[in-house]
Amino acid sequence: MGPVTNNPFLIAIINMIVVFGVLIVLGVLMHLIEMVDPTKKKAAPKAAAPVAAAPAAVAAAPVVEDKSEEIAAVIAAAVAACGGSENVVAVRIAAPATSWAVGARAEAQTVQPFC
Amino acid sequence: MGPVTNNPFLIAIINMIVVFGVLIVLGVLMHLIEMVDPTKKKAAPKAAAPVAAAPAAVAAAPVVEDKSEEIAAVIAAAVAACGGSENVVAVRIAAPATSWAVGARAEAQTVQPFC
Amino acid sequence: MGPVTNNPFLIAIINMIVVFGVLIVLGVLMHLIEMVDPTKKKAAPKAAAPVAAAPAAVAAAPVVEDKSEEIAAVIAAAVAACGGSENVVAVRIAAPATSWAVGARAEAQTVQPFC
Amino acid sequence: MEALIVSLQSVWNDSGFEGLTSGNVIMLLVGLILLYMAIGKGFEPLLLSNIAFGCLLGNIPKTGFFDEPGVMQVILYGINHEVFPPLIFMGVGAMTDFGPLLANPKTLLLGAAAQGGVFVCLIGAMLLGFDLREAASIGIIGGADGPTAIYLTVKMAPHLLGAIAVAAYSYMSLVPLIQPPIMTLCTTKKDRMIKMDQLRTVTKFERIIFPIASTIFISLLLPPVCALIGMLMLGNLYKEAGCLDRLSDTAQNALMNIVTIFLSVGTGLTMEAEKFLRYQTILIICLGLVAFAAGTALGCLFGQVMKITSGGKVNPLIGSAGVSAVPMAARVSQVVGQKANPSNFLLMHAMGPNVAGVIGTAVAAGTMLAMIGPAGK
Amino acid sequence: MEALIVSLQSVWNDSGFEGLTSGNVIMLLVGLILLYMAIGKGFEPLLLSNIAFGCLLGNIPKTGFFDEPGVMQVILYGINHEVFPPLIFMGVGAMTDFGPLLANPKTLLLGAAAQGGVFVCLIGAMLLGFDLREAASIGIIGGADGPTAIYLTVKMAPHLLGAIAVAAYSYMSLVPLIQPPIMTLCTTKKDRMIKMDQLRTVTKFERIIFPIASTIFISLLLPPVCALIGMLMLGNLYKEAGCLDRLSDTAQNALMNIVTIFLSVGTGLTMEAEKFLRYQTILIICLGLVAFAAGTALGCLFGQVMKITSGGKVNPLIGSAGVSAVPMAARVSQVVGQKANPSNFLLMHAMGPNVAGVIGTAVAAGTMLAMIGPAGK
Amino acid sequence: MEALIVSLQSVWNDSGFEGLTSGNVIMLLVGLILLYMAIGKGFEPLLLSNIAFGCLLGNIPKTGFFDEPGVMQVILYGINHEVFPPLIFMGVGAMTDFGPLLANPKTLLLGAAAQGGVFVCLIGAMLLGFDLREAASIGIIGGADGPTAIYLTVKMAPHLLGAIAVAAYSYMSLVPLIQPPIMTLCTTKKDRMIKMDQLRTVTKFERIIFPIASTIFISLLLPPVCALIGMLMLGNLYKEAGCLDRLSDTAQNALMNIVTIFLSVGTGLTMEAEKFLRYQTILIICLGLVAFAAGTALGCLFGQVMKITSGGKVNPLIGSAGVSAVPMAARVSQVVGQKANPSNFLLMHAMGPNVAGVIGTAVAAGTMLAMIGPAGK
Ligand code: NA
Ligand code: NA
Ligand code: NA
Repeated sequence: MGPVTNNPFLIAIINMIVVFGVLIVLGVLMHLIEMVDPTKKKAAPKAAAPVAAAPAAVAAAPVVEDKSEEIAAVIAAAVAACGGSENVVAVRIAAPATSWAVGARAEAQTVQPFC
Repeated sequence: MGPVTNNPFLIAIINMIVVFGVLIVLGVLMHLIEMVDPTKKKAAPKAAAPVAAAPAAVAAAPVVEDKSEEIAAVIAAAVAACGGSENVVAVRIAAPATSWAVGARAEAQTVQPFC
Repeated sequence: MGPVTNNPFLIAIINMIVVFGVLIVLGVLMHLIEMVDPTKKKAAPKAAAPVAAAPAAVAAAPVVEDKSEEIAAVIAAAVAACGGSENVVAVRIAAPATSWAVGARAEAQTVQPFC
Repeated sequence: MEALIVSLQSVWNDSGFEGLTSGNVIMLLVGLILLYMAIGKGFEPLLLSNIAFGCLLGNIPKTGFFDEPGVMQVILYGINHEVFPPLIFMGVGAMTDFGPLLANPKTLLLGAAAQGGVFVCLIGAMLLGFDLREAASIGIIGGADGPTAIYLTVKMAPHLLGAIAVAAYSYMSLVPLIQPPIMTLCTTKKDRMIKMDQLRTVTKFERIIFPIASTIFISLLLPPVCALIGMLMLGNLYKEAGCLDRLSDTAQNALMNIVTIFLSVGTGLTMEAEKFLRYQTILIICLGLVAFAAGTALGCLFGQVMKITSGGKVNPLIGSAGVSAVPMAARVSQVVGQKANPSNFLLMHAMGPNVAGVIGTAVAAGTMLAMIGPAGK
Repeated sequence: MEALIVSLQSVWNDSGFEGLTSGNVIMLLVGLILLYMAIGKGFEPLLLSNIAFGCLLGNIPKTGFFDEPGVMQVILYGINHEVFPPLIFMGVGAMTDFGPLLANPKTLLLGAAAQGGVFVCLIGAMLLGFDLREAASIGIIGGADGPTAIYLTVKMAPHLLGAIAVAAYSYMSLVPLIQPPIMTLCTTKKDRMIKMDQLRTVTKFERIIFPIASTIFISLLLPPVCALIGMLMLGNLYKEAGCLDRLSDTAQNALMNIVTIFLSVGTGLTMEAEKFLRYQTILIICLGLVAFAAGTALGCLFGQVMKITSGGKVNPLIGSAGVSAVPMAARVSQVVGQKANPSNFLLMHAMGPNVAGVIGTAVAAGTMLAMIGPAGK
Repeated sequence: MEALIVSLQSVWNDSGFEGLTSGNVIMLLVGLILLYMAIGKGFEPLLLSNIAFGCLLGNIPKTGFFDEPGVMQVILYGINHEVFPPLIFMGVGAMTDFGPLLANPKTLLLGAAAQGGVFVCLIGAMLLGFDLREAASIGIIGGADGPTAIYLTVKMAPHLLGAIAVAAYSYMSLVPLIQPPIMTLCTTKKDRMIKMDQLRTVTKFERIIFPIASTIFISLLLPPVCALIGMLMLGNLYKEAGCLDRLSDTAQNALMNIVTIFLSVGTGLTMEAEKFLRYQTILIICLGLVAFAAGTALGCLFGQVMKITSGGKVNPLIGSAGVSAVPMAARVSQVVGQKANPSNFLLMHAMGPNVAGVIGTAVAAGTMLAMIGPAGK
């Protein structure tokens, strides 16, 4: 089966129609998903934090990761309290990847999650 | 070659015989291994610890891993001494996976363990 | 096409000639690379450090990794200041592998470096 | 303008909407339900979510996944030739601690007894009209070992792969719901309160020799499962050797995760409407439940036997862990035991039958392959 | 002594110096230039450095890489049958945050508008004498998605793979140079200073349902890109599900890195002199630049439309991010916006069109495959 | 009852006990001995333990590993077509520091001289009646590079793969025992006490250009080893480029570990009784020892030459490191040197010949492939 047409303009137009069409349908889908969302709540107060934080994140290198923040804060506090604060450029907490590995190993004694 | 029999009860019986037979032989093997074990010692005192520890491990999330305990203890002590103790929920030590990576990199300067 | 010769001594001689020849050419290449190196500087003062450090590295287990030294130093200082120094055998910093993972995750919110 | 409409028409004609059968639609719904179960309800999400997503992809018409070379053909090759289950088992081995089993080899018998569920289910399936190879594949659901079930089904009755994989993984995740009532039925409160002696220490020597010796013995007796048992025990050797931690880590993480993705997406891809949407699928799901229940009950009953022969030192609750579903079944034993007696810690004791159940199921699969032979031979 | 000379002669005769064509030599130079660009200049080093190294290896004569089984044949199999691009897309999906898009679905339109560059380029290529399938493959450079470009090119015009991959990845890394002048041309300073409202929070429910729903819809409409879209969204599901972090990590790291190595080395291997050293390659590189520029301009212009229809609430700078090249294009929007108004933070707003551009390019590729069909069919 | 006995009989008939040859039994014992050496004695455990386990699995009858598709066939494909050694070399490259070699290129000659062991061994093998290709494969044991030895042997004399791999890895792990006496024999105490000047700093530029330039030169001269050298140097480029750390990490860890498992298990699988249990195996093991000893001696003697030509600035002990066996041989030089003079630090100086030995062995393999050609051609 050969192509339907060889006219590049026609191909371009049809393609743009399809691309717009598909993405518009996706947009409708998104609205539908939002509408049927059973978990929807007044999440506004929470929303403020991340957006406000974004600029800071853009400006500075990401120093501290999600869940590990507390720990990092504690270590940083300890370090600061001991008077060695200037050099703390980046306390890298073991990544989630690492913590899965830790978890995997911790469970490995008794656990086979795949079996 | 077709199956030997189509009688489901016969198949079930034979299979259970084989399964029990194989696992019993494995049990005998285990006893043999234990008997010939040249490293066997009066390990009883050591045995107590892990079993006693098991309940605790079940109850609480595994916070601190095997070899890294000392380090974690040190950090925790430092943190505690500095008065920031309440937040120390989980000091995750870089996992063994990580330490291999560290080791690999440390050796990489001069080492090709595969070659 | 069969082999050119079956005389083992001839094969050995030719091979050694080729091996020496190739490695000598590589040596020439290395000199050429060094000569054309646009980044070459009086790097002598820097050279001293690593070589002097080598013995120590051989003698002791590698405790602290490249870029993380500052952080480790800070933590160690904190720990020492708090009086728990004897047990600090090895402060393993999250390996580079980990930090890539961290970085990847940090970027993942907004970044697809492959796309 | 006409050309435009013709062209749009042709795009539509080549689309999957054209050619979408009602079977496909239902299978898409099945995929969505499985996704809900996996992610929403947490039923074995690592496996079921991929199976479900594979089911979605496999029921899109005109993708060419089944006839043109590409990534899905590579994945399907690994499914159709049982490449993936042994590699998963390598990771499982690297995560398995045979210590509690080595400390108390008698618990092997509980792992054997619980395989009874496999054969109860096999008998039921044959009585319901499945042929011998189908019945064997359905029975193995009762073994509660995903890789073994997939391995056997691909060899015996590949058209049932989707249904059997879904049933196996669903029930494995439902173990905490299925087992406790059966366990309380098979035991008295007094039984459940029995505290067991602490396990002896197992030496490194024993831990290293066991996987080697058992590989040789089981493989020689049942060559058809040599790949499964061999890889399981090789992974365990990585764990125990002390000098192979690099490989143990990779077998448990990078390799296992990659293979898990491929295995489960590929399993989902095989869920075609004409294979899955048959009343047999419902029978398979019912039989799977029977198998789990029977295995649990037989494990507990054999636990009762061991309680009596040991003079009351064995808590029969650990028998139910023999169905494998590691480590969930062992945790269920622990929880049920602790409910009867809060100072009761059965977890390590239940790990023995639990890992014995993995071996037992592989042995059962090997015996059926030896007796019945793979399909088409 | 004579035997020695004969033997040394035979080693030379079997060497690659014998048989090295001038084309090979030029391609070795091309490889070195690409390596310099990749490592020295930092142009998409993860991809381009491997493409360049593959180009070096592929232009050594007598290696047997193209006719004898071996590691390179395995890699070339994955290239020639589009095994790798969907796997890369799985990792991309696991790194992609559809949140900003879900928070503001209107930005999808910007991702659609920027695909105009693809078709501007396609038209140009056909006017310059490329056949339809070649023109489609060249056009897709404007989509700024490496895996999609490789996927389409292998299906449509495999002889152009090297040139198109090099052009695509080069321009993707040049986005920070190419886009800003066009963006300032298409916007007024006042436009660029517009601050946008903060995005609403997106729930986990939306994040999980979206990849599933979009997979089904796009795959049904355009089955030829089901592998791409399916894997992209499966990776995203790993990210969002909450219980699949193991798989998300592997998809982003071990698996993605391995596949990246194979994909890019394999792409480099296909850069034979007779395919690459043609004046068409220069046309392709020029057309690629046109495509990027046109996409950027069309995105910004559509951004102007949205600014007007929204009553001045949309900053048209985020339109340029619709070409994808995630996340660089979004960062460019941020930087250009911040230059005009230092308190302006467009990054999250630009991420919407940015990830929409990934979907848009896949849709464009699928439409072309549906309308035109793969080569040789 | 009779049916039961018939059925049990049939299970036995299908078992591997039936059909187990005395050769298999002996090979199982060989596997156990190798496992003991690998895990108990720590001889290259990462490789030898898997080879040994593969030897066990490969000598179970009726597994179908050699004739039915499955995971073992996938692994054997990678063995039989040299897919794995280049991938291992990629990881090796990512772990290799060519800095000491670049700082002192003269040490390349030591890496060349130590390859003499390869040809001493080749001559010996031919005198003992091995044919030319077998002798070449046996000789390469003296190169002390596992992947190169496997690569050459698969091409030249695949029936010797097991014996050669076992000999190569065993002796590589025995380097600390084999080398010191030979080194003291070839040097005086005064020689061993020589302290060497500290090495100059090597720039990043040199580190990046070297792998590229050497790939092009060696590949052009010896195309049959382009895959090996190319991957080694690509891995090294990942290490040195600075912007490819992701790929360096994967090449060293996930990918390397996966390929190591497959390579070594697959090598073990090829150890069939009829190939391995021949008196030639004993000859191979003896010849391998000769090769290591000769390489060590020739390295040290060439070190003496360099000591004289350099006016006593070169410690001849670093010559023994030219056999490669990275980094063990370099450490042996360090230890022996420090014993003679506690303030002597030869490690970095010995790393030069050590990594030169890797290149030298690949060159020797390429020369033999160019002169002799692969089997069956
Ligand atoms: Na089981
Ligand atoms: Na795009
Ligand atoms: Na060597």
